[in-house]
Amino acid sequence: MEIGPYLMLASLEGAVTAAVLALTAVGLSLVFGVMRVVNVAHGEFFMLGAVLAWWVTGLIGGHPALGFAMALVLVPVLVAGIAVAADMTILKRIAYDPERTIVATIGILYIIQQVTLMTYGPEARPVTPPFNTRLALPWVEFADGAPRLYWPWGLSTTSYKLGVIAAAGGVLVGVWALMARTRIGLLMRATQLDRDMALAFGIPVERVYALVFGIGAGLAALAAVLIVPIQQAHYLMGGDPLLLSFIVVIIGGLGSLPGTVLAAVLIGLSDGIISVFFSPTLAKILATLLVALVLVFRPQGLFGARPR
Amino acid sequence: MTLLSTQGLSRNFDGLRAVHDVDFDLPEGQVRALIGPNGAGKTTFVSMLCGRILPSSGRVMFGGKDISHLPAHRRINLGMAYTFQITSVFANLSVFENVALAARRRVAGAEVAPVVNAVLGRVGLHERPDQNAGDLSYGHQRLLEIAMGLAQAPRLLILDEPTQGLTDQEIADFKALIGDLKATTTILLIEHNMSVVMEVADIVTVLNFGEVLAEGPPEAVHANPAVQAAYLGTG
Amino acid sequence: MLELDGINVAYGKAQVLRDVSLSVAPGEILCLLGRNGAGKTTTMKAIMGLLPLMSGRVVVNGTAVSDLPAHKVPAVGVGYVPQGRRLFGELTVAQNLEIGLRVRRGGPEVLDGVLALFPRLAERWSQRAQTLSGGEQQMLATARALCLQPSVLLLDEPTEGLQPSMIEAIRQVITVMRDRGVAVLLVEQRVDAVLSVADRVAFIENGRNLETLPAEALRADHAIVERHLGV
Amino acid sequence: MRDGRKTLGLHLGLLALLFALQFVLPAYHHGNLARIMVLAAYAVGYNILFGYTGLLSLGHALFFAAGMYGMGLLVNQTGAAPLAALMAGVIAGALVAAALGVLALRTEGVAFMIVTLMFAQAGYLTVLYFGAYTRGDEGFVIQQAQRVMAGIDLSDPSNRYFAGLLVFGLAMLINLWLVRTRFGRVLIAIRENEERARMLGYDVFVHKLGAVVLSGTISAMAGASYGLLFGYVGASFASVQYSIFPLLWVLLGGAGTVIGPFLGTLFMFYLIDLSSGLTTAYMLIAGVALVLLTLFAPQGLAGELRNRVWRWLP
Amino acid sequence: MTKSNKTPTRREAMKTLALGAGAASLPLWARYAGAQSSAPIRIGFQVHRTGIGAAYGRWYDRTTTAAAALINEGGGINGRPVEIIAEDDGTDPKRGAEVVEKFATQYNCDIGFGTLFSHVVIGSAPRAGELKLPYFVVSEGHHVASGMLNRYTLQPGITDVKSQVQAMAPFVANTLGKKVTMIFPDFAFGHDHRDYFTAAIEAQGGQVLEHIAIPPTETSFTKYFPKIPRDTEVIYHVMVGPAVLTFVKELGEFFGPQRPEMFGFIDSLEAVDISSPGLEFLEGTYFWEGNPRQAQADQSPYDAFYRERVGVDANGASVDDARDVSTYSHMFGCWETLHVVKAGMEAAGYAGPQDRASLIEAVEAMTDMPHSNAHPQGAKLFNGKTHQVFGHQYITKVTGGKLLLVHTTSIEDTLYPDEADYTTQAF
Repeated sequence: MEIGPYLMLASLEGAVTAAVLALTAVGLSLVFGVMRVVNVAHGEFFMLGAVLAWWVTGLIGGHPALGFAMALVLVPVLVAGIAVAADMTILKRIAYDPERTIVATIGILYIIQQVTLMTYGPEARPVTPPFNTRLALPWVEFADGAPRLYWPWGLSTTSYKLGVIAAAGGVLVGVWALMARTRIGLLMRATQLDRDMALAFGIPVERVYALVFGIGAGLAALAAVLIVPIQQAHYLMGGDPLLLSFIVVIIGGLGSLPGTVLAAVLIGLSDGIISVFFSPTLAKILATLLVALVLVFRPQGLFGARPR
Repeated sequence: MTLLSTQGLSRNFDGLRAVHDVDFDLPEGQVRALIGPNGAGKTTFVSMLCGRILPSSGRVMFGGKDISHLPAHRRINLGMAYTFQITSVFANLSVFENVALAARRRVAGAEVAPVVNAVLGRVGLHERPDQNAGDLSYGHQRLLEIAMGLAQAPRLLILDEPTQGLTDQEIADFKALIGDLKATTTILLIEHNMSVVMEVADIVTVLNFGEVLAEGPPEAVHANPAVQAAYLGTG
Repeated sequence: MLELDGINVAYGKAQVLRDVSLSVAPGEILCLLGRNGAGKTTTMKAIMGLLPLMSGRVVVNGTAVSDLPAHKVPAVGVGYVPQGRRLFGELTVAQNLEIGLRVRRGGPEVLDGVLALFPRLAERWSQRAQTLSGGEQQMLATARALCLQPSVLLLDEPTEGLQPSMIEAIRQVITVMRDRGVAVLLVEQRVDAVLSVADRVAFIENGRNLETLPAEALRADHAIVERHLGV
Repeated sequence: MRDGRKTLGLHLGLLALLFALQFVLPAYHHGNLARIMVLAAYAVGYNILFGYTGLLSLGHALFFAAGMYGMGLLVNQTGAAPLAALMAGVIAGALVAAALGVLALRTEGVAFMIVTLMFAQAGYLTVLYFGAYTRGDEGFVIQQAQRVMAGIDLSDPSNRYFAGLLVFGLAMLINLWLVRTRFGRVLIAIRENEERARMLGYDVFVHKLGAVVLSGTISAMAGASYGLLFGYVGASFASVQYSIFPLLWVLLGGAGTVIGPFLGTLFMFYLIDLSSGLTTAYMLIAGVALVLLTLFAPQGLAGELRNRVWRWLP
Repeated sequence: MTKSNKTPTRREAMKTLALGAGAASLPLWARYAGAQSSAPIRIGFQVHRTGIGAAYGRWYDRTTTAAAALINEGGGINGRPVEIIAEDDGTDPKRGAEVVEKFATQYNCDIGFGTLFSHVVIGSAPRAGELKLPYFVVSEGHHVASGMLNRYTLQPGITDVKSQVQAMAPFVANTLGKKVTMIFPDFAFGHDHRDYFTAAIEAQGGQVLEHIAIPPTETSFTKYFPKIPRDTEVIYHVMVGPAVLTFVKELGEFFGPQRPEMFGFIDSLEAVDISSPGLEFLEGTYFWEGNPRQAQADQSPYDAFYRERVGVDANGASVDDARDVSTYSHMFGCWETLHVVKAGMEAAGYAGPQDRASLIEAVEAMTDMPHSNAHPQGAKLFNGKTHQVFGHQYITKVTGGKLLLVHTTSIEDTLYPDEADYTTQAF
């Protein structure tokens, strides 16, 4: 394929990755920003989202869109509930101590993974997309000095992939509105900025923490519901989103939601675009080193303020 | 001979002029007190001397050498010692180990223990070498800070509010300690307690709004109405 | 009415407050004086429930707030202006005040009352708190506490680092609050700033409170202050 | 210093106990303990950076694998003698650690975690990328004939046990020695209060770099030994899991204690081994155990021991 | 799942032995029972219950359980019942080696058996060799025949990947096209495909235009497909792991209506329902199958018997759940290997661990394995020197949503010169 259409295809694919990654990472970023804890189990909430989406869509007959819509609503809530329970029974009791939280969430990770394996099994299972049409895409070429459209071989996407990008964008706007425009968002931000002062002004910090942990997990689950018609639900699928979300959150600058979204777009796109120019594994190595070096030379992240 | 001097030393934080264009000279062997109201820039100023904060502009000279671009640990190794304003001891380590860490800058092996014990004796902490530093009272933690400064046997000892939280007796002992040290060490002291300043300082420098307001012998400075106004806020 | 009854507080293993007892009556300004590290700020935090008590009680208007979780303390009517202001820096003036109002569900009339005391804040309404000047930040910190219509007001070094004109403005607000029947607990290092407003002065040293005297007595005999603070 | 003698007594006692155990243990546990000792040496290496210097790395698999592949590729590609290959593995680990340290130490906190993680991930992918030599994920075998060092067959159970003991003993004694040196004391000081250590005139960067290199070298020694003793070199040892394991072992055993890494490794190994015999849901048991430990023994096993019984434990 | 995980206890096995005589010939049973101790033969079964191989592990477990039950019904081995001792290896080489050690020293197993993923095999085999535990793997990797392992490791139940791949080349070149683009995972298994197929297709006068190696753990693939050259006549694809379905779907979406011919290894769809949403475009494409999952029109009685005993329906799914598709192209290896073990033990007069060497010698001495209930996948030829078995390979075409057989390779197609001779190694 010529370089132009190839880049466009890689960008489109990157955009889907970025959309889902942005949702997952924003969830992690919220937890990280407000609660100052590293949630190693975040990827498992993502996985639970995918697995539950398979389960919920299986409950309902009729048009696939029906079950999918149901999953879209129900699954994030279910996963958020599980996360809130984990927060209240475990994290709260260890007072959100950073190191202990890492161990505890690794424990939660093992528990969720094993329970999923025992109930759902080891297979990768598909969910039917609510809609899915292959859309061939045009490209411009110059023939005899005049631009003209043509349809290059292989340049295409699907309506569902575009739908995922749009849906993720919508949800991100919603999260932004929640944080910036609502009373509860105000309380969350206040808690993030100064926990003690939040307490001193009557903000029930523990409840805010439980809520944030739930919303964070719910966003990861929502991202998984969106991706599961493209990738299948599998009990080990949580590892990659966890690693990538971490990278995105750090690159974006701790606790900065716009930074997180931008970083997700950058990482999602760079992975695809670098793969245009190098052999796939080498591209992965280079992309990984690139991210590491960005952090080495800008430790506060691309969009974080440099601490004095 | 001038041990330490600064030329046009300035530091801004987000538009706030914490320290502005300070020229400062400290001769070898002097006890200098640096005073000024809260927020006058005293701690920022000494932080720039020892390299914790980089200046926005200006130079720092130490022992005739331009040290403006040296990292903090290199400056300390040239013979500066710094005690923190807020107690900053190693809370989970023993009192002995705290001082030993400082002493090991210049002695090693079997020589460490005698130095540490001697220093602890000088500040009056010799009875509790095994206690965790974090379990000491606030006043004792301040004494430990001073002990860590002493253990380095520095050419210049910078003490940031050393008598905060000390009892009257401890303050009296501290004054005597400074009297002892005078012979061997140049001392720069940030201090709120005027009785300490009046008794131990050779020269007092007054900072206000990041600039040198007055400088001179303690009595003269104390009598200076501008200083009174700034320091006691009665203007 | 604020009462501290023999409270003991530790940071980790180091005990910071020992048997501190105080009381502040409505319409009274009690000033807590002591050197850095004596335990003044710790006393404030202990009242707010931000540090656990080892023993003792804190009672506000008959409610033992020391038995409540920290976030329920302000709703009893305790407004806190912490040292260093500690505003929610990324939030706007309006949002900072909204958080204060929320505590006791104060309506627009409460906000109007507070803004009447600090008209400057109305001009800075949608500015982010961290972009305000030092004096404005202190106003906002005070206003935020007043938004919860406190019957007890805690102020920790409210004049630190401020210009004289700003200090005067803050002092007037404190006086207004006292006149409205608020019990004010004020921590200050600058004695002169204290003596002109305080009704009584309590000295604290090494975590213990020493004598509590009427401010009159200190104004008459400055030596008492020097004895305790060594200035 | 009576504590010094107690310390030495305890740790030499542990080594003596481990030495004696080989004569009484049933074959299976004998073999397990040999493994555990080599892995515990890895944990000891990790602990020098995490427990003593306060730097949480998520990239130690890179060092473990550097040692393992440094050794294994030399043996496999050039037929080098095991001892030389072992040394090469250790040196490879030291070099990789130095390079990573210079870069990663520009960051701190969570960024340090992520940077080390990324470099280790790049290392893992590199192993796959050079599949022609490494056989990628599949790995390769170090044949029994190539595992004879100075006439000693390392595949023999008692030789292997002894070698494992040697590796672990060496790592532990280095650690014990470290905490008594000025360098080690400064590392602890940096962990406790970095700014204060700097203002005592210590070059914090150089000390941290030294800790990364020492930690990486010991990890590489464990990796090289593991490959040599158990005859297999594979990419799974370079994967992120093998960066998380030492963290878990150390946290469980007690960060910043000399004996903790061994206890944690032993505990985790048998937790999985025993529960895996009882049920297929052993991960569930491991997960629950981790959660319970964080709730009730937050300092890890040795840390709790130090808090409650042996205050002198280093 | 619990049911299939259950391993027969000794008492149950004895009961089966006693009651199940109807299925077995009494004289056979009587002969062995009289001659030998009746303590069970313990077979350590290293199973991928967790980790990346878990989907395969589950079916390996079912097949093994079914084969062991059949053998026990038939009187066991040398009159002794077979006891399967299964332990999870987490699909991890380190744990795999530990599990082998546990079989040898803790459970006193007679042999170790059943491993699929090649890194687990390679990680475990050195230990098996040191512990002198016969280790029968079912992994289709070329590592046994390459000589990398040791005399105690054997693969008598399934053809290795090198054979499979080279046997495909004539069909691909002659039926589908000579210009091939290969897409494979970028690790050892994929490299085997790359190396052996490239050589084999060149021998057929074809050429590989492009090798596209996909990094492991990759979850989205479209971005790599533009590397496929325009003049490609055949896409050769093989992928493993949980993302296989995504891979195949995205391949379809990439090409849309004008795709080249496609030839895939069924690994890309093992345990996946061919009628899953998004796979419609596979209609008319070809697959290598180790053992056709669809019961063919001319199904052998042996396949029917095997299918019934394991509990697989005509579409290759579980009889209990039509959505639960088996790993049919690999799992037969467990069944056949257990039968080879039985034959070997009986030939060697195996009585206990002291006879392990004779067991290996007995297996090494095997050559022809006829198509039978013991070898339902087809006839096989065992090479005692390389410890590797060779058998027929199948090519099926997706026709009306079913995988229908279009070509069966000969055993000769799979043969290549020996690369090792384990029989020269000392025990």
